[in-house]
Amino acid sequence: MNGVHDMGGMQCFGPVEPEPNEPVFHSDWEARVLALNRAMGYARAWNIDMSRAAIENLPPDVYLTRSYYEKWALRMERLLLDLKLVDADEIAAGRALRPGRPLPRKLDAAAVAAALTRGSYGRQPAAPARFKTGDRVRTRNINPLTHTRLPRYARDRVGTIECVRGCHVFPDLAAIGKGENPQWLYTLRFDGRELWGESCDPNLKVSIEAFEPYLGAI
Amino acid sequence: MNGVHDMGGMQCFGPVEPEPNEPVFHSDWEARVLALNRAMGYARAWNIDMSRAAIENLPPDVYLTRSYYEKWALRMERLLLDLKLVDADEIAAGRALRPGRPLPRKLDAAAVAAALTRGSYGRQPAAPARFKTGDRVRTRNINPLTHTRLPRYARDRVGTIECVRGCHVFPDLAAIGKGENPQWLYTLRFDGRELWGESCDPNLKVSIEAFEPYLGAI
Amino acid sequence: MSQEHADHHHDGDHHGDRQHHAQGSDVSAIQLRVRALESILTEKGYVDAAALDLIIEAYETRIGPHNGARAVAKAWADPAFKRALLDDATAAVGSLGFTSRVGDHLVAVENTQRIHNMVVCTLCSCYPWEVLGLPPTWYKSAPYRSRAVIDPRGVLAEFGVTLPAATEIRVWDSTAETRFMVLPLRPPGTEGWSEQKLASLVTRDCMIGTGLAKSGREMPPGEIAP
Amino acid sequence: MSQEHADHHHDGDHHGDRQHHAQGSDVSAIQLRVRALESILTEKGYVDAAALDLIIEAYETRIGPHNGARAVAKAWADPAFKRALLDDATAAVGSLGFTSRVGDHLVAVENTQRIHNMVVCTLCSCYPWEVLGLPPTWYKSAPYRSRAVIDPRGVLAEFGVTLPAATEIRVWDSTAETRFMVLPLRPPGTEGWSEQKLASLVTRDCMIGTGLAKSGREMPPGEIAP
Repeated sequence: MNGVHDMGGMQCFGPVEPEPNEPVFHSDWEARVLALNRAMGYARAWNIDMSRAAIENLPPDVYLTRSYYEKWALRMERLLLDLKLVDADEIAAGRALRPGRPLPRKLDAAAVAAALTRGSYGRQPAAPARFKTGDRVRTRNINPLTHTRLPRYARDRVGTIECVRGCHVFPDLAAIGKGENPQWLYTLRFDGRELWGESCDPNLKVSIEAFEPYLGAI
Repeated sequence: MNGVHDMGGMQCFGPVEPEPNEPVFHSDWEARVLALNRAMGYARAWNIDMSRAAIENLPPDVYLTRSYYEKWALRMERLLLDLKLVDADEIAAGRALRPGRPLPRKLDAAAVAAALTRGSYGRQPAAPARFKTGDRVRTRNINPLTHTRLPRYARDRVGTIECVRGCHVFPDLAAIGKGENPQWLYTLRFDGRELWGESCDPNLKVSIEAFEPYLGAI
Repeated sequence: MSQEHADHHHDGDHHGDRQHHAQGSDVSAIQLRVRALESILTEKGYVDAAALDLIIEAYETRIGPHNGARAVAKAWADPAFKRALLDDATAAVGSLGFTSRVGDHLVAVENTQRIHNMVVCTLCSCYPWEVLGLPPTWYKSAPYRSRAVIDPRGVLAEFGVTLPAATEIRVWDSTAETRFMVLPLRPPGTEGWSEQKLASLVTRDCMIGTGLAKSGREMPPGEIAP
Repeated sequence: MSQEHADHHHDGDHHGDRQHHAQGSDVSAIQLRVRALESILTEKGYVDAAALDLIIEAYETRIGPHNGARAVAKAWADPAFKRALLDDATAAVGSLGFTSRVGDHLVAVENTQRIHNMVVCTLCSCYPWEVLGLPPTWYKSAPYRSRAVIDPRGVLAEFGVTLPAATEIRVWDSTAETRFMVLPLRPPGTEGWSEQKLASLVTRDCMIGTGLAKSGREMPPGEIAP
């Protein structure tokens, strides 16, 4: 979906403002939201692509004005409701009104160490990689209504394959519950002028991580 | 400026919701804002491109959440302050604290009929038009930090000149107070697939009104 | 909590653009703000309250889609005027003597069995005020401005309009001072109708391209536009 | 009114992304909302409060940029480890035995005199948590996510970093599960320093690419990282 989350190239948001000595969390509730997200992810209630899609589906003004962890909380409520893991009357009541549904796993204290290790998204390839390092490719111009990881600024642009990263879970389909459909993943490097035109800094190079279905031959 | 105002192609804003029997104005203050804008425009306090740029410079969340006429009011305050026609202490006080500065004209009751006629933006050309109907051209990939009327979705795209509209005030420079710099204006028609990729409806054609500096030969 | 939840997060409830009109306490805040602005501008001698009143009165009473409808009806009824309108809408509409005279750069685009035209302004809300009056809120809204150029058939469906897949949808993005109005298809069964009666079939939306002219058969016998 | 004006509309005061953290009455609303959510999820048996506590404790105390700094310092001090890090950062960092073990797909990119690397996630906020901890708010903010790919030198200037025009700026947009950390340039004058002392020069920002490692000369004699 072409949404406000797809921010690359926007110029309207003002300066970057680092916060000196920023704490890990600004409030306890932020920490709880983070931990709840990790626990539900460990439980395999949803996959990471579904959770990214859910945050992108927040209304644009909510996306732009709410804090990071507040968006996580809103996104979690949405996913819980959509997946029927929690019902609307329970959200309204602020407590469970019926037992939970079975989930593949539950994060208990003993599993925390394992849960803190990031999972692997590499998968066995079904076919050889179509491109190799050094190949020139053009990204496709796609505008799906659903989740994609090909940003607008990098669509229909010619770049050079810098690295073949292996075969990974394909977010565009995983996000909509259509399975992992592993695809080859490449680091694709663009000249800044290819992205932003002739007046761009000639010494800018930008890469994206591009799944093979995003790519065509020149 | 690549900003949230440049909305063509976004898919995140939900359905269009027409309001049955919508009144001309929803509140009296909307009417006053409209009239104040017309009066200040007639007075030549600013040009139309400056006023468009000023609304684009509103913070993105303000742009997305405030009503149309509220944005007009905010934009007018901004312009009045920037052009030193009103001072901040006067906005704070809600009344004038010193006399106004001279403006080229003032809209009085007798001038209203003339003021309701839209001005002409056509100007004498300094050079012949570079392109003619039927020419294939590619729009440039420009990303100015200032105002432009070349939308992002139509940059670096090949289209066909459908009509030469004459030579018009060039908004990109007029908006930043650099004069009218008249430029040839064309209706440039794109195939939908050129804009949105191969899965686009083959029977979609979209045109923009494109100033000559936006265009290059293929 | 649940209400906020329901308001913000139901699928498809993208309310980012819902807040078309300031409401409740917002209304009083903006009312006061605009009133103060008018006071300042009046006191500084920049504006004249009587002129403001006249502008508002013109848009509330005399400048509106009935002007465009008159031009469309005349084009349907009078082949010479139709040619003139499509050739130079500024001059043709100017000849009709509306309150808000048309400046330069008005363009009329003709719907045919093969092509359906639709007008948008993706960058702001440019609109042919002189012939259609002030634009409706939906025309100025993010949903319309964003989707008209990428999914015009989806937008048309939200207006209840479905066109054959073979019909070309021609979207005009008003990125300069050119202003567009659509000359809609004349409904069948209206042969011999007066211009005034024809004008009653011409809606604002059909001149933007998000609607079709009303069917002649929908008209109760004898009814004409005000 | 004037305050609102000043807040919202001063030139450059694009506050769209300023509201990094809910404040005031918002805090209590979101606090209650999150507390309710945790109650529901606990009561339904989906989560275990003790496990949540342990996760938070790990991110507050053990998972942070000091881990990445250790890897950088080791790479500076140990050419074999540097080669291993650049060849397979997942394996190399994994050998250091951090609390949050590195999953697959960690990539270290090396700054040189010719190339300066910078990491962003334009679509969300992907970040190498295992080596850098949770990302700072600015990394997740709209200003950084939007401008890092189109104006990285402008962004660097906001961090006080100015690089020669001839230096290539290489921006890595983390659009998949690959995670990037920057191996910054080793500051001059640090020959013979211990890994621990070197690590004290390695800031979080220099591993994201929005900063440079601290100068060895800035260090008071004998000071080392905690």
